[in-house]
Amino acid sequence: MTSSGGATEVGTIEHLDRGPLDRHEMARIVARDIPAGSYVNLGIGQPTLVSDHLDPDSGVVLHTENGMLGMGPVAVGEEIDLDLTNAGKIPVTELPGASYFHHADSFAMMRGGHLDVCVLGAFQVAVNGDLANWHTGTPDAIPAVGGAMDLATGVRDVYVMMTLFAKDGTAKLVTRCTYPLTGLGCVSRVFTDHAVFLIADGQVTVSETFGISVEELRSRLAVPLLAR
Amino acid sequence: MTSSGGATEVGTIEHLDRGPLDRHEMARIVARDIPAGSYVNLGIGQPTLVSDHLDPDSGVVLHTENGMLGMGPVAVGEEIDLDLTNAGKIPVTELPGASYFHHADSFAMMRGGHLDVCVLGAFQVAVNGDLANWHTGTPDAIPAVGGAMDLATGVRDVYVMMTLFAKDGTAKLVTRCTYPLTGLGCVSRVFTDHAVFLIADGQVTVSETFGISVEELRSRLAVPLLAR
Amino acid sequence: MRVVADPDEAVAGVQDGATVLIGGFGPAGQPVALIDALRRSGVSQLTVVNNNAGNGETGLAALMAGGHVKRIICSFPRQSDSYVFDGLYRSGAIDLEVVPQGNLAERIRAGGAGIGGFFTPTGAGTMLAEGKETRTIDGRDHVLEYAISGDLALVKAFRADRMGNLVYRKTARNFGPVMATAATVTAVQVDEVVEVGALDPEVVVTPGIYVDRVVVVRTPG
Amino acid sequence: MRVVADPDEAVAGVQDGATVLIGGFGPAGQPVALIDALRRSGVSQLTVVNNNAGNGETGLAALMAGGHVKRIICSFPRQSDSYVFDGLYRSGAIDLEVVPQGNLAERIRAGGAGIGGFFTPTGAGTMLAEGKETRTIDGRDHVLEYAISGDLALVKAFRADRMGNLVYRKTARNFGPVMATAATVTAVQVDEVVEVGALDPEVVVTPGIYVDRVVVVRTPG
Repeated sequence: MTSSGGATEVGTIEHLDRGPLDRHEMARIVARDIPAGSYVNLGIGQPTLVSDHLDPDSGVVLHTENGMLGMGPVAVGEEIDLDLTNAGKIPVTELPGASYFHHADSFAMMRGGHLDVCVLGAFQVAVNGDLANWHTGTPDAIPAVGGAMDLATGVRDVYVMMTLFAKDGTAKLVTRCTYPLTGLGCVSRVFTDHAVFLIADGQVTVSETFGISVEELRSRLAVPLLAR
Repeated sequence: MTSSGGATEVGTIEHLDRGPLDRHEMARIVARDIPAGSYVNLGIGQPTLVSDHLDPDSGVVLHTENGMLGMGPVAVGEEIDLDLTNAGKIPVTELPGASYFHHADSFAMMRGGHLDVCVLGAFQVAVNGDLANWHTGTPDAIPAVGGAMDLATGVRDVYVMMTLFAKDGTAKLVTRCTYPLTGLGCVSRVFTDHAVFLIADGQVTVSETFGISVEELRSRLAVPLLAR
Repeated sequence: MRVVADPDEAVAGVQDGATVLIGGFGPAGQPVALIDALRRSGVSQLTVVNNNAGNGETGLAALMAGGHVKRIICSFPRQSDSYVFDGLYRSGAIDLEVVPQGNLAERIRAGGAGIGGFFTPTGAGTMLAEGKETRTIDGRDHVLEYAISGDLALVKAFRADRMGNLVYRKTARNFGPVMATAATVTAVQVDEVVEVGALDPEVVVTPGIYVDRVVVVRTPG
Repeated sequence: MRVVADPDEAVAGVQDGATVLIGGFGPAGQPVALIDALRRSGVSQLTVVNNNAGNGETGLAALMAGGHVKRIICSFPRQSDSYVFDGLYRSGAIDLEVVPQGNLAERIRAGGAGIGGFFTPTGAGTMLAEGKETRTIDGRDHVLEYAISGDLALVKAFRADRMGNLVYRKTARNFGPVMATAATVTAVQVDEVVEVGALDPEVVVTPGIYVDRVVVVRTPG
């Protein structure tokens, strides 16, 4: 590990030999960090890849906000049933022990803090845990929020999975979100292609890097980074 | 019919040959006035007698607030199942087309205005439709409201079934309730041993009398009575 | 409750300016035949409550394209194929109220349950709470949201009995059970109608008290 | 979710001063074995949320008689055989909060659903609204009621699978499904536990996510 100052920073793992991660590798890292037995919601888009990397014996149960616990893998061939889809409207399957419920009950489950973990994409995450992932803020954009605010607000641990830098090179881990917020102070962990960040008490700790050192990360981000 | 003044009061039926009614006769009159196809809640106590007089072909469906639609008659002998009771905690039966639901859903059904009629007992009913049926107002009484306020507030037509006079001879149809209220302006029809009263727009109309004339009723009640 | 002959009869009587709750989340639970009948009715100035704002050129998109809708309340209008809505919205021909999905479901539930409004943490501190009353309860910021009720609800269920009791299939359940409770008239399209007594009382999801009209529309395939 | 060996293990860890949600409406759905275990645990200063305030000298009445309860939130404490409560209440040994039954159920639902509070018409203008915030919404008076959550919920269900999914029997369902959602720890007594996959996903009433501990208590007879 790298130390930038006098503080003892034991425990940050720098994988200088691999990285940046592709989205499948990121999904694997996210899956690894989800505690066994958790009830988990995977946001639409990249986060759905996480399900491919969950250990079937981990007892993780997937929730889909359109009204189901115990969601199985994406349906293929004969399995496809248009009455059984995930939040991305993609046909999925049902695992033993599943249950169905209506939308108000499903969002009550989310809002009430019963889900352990959700994994969401993001435009920006701030050091205070603020999340921006629903609106680019451009004046002519059509606002569309779906269940993003419900997940950000209701789920106990909000994980974000995103590239660390936008296509134009700007960092998505920021001091303060400039895009419209989805939820305030909600994000606890950020999985990126370059590093995994833990957010707590307004501070960001790097727990793991991929193909980059903590020192170099510090040089590329405006956000103060602790190592551990 | 009796006319007490210049106003035309066509339609009030005076049954001078029968009455006052006993509680079974009152229950029969209440049952007669429940529109076919109604969803109905019968309060605990005397109102449960109404079910004995409902025409099975009327399509009336009984609701019990502990979580059921399609309640059948009181259970006897082998039918008794302690998991199937009415709001008075008496074992009842299930009719074809019944459904079960939890308490929050059951009271949502009531509060949301989906029940057509409920029949409640009362201590007092006022000319403005105010109902007092849950608390005698004595300082040392233990307050116990149950579902009375939910029924009074939520059900579209609140029928009251009561004796017109208390044991001490005081009238229970009053200008203004002196007992603590259950619901405000909610009662639309009052079935008593002496008469049936319709309440609307702050006025009481006698629709039917039993063993007493409208004229005599007027002499015994402080409430202005219209005939029709 | 009446079993009616066709979808047109199921939506009969809806007035211009009505608020219509339309179930479905993507294709699952979308009452397509009822939406088409609503369009054929020629009604105008509708406020539509749906999770989305139409896809392609059928169903809700066709209803909007036909000029029947003046306002939509939804959580997620922008989709890859929501171009009909996109055009109408950008031209100012249709108003949009965006509501977080859970607040939308809860507002409809409140409409059916006689709850006037509720304090929800979802959306607090975001631009979707702008102009709304907020309150800190137990140290947490909440936004006051009001109930939504409809004049008409269009719901797709799997099976109804002749008293209107409904069961749904899998995630097609979605908004149906709450929307059925929150409208003056609830019209339901089902795959089949069964006799009274054929549904287990323990598994009824929508009791018949909430259902006014049922029409059988066989799902292809 | 754990299937535990006995009711004592199901209630283990409850702290003095805890709020305990107890299901049941009369005998139907009353988790007698769990209530008895709670009493045996010796815990004190409990706030109990139940529809009633005990009957005879068993179950909740015994819990109160044993001095474990300092406060009860219920809708209907006064019954023909509620003499244990009556005596404790009149002597000032127990506090009482009376809530209209539907507001009670809705407050518990709100606790489970993350709703901070809600405006309900029930009780508006009555003495049960005294001191509470009121508001006119759509021309109707409403009272603001706040959510109720518990540290522990005691629920009786009919059958559980090994993931904690529950089904109930008839009107014994009553408060169980909402109380299960509203407590930090939900303990459930069931007639039997079945394997995962033995319950139809369409008919699960309480998903296993809400259930922490299950114990089999065979109903006599």
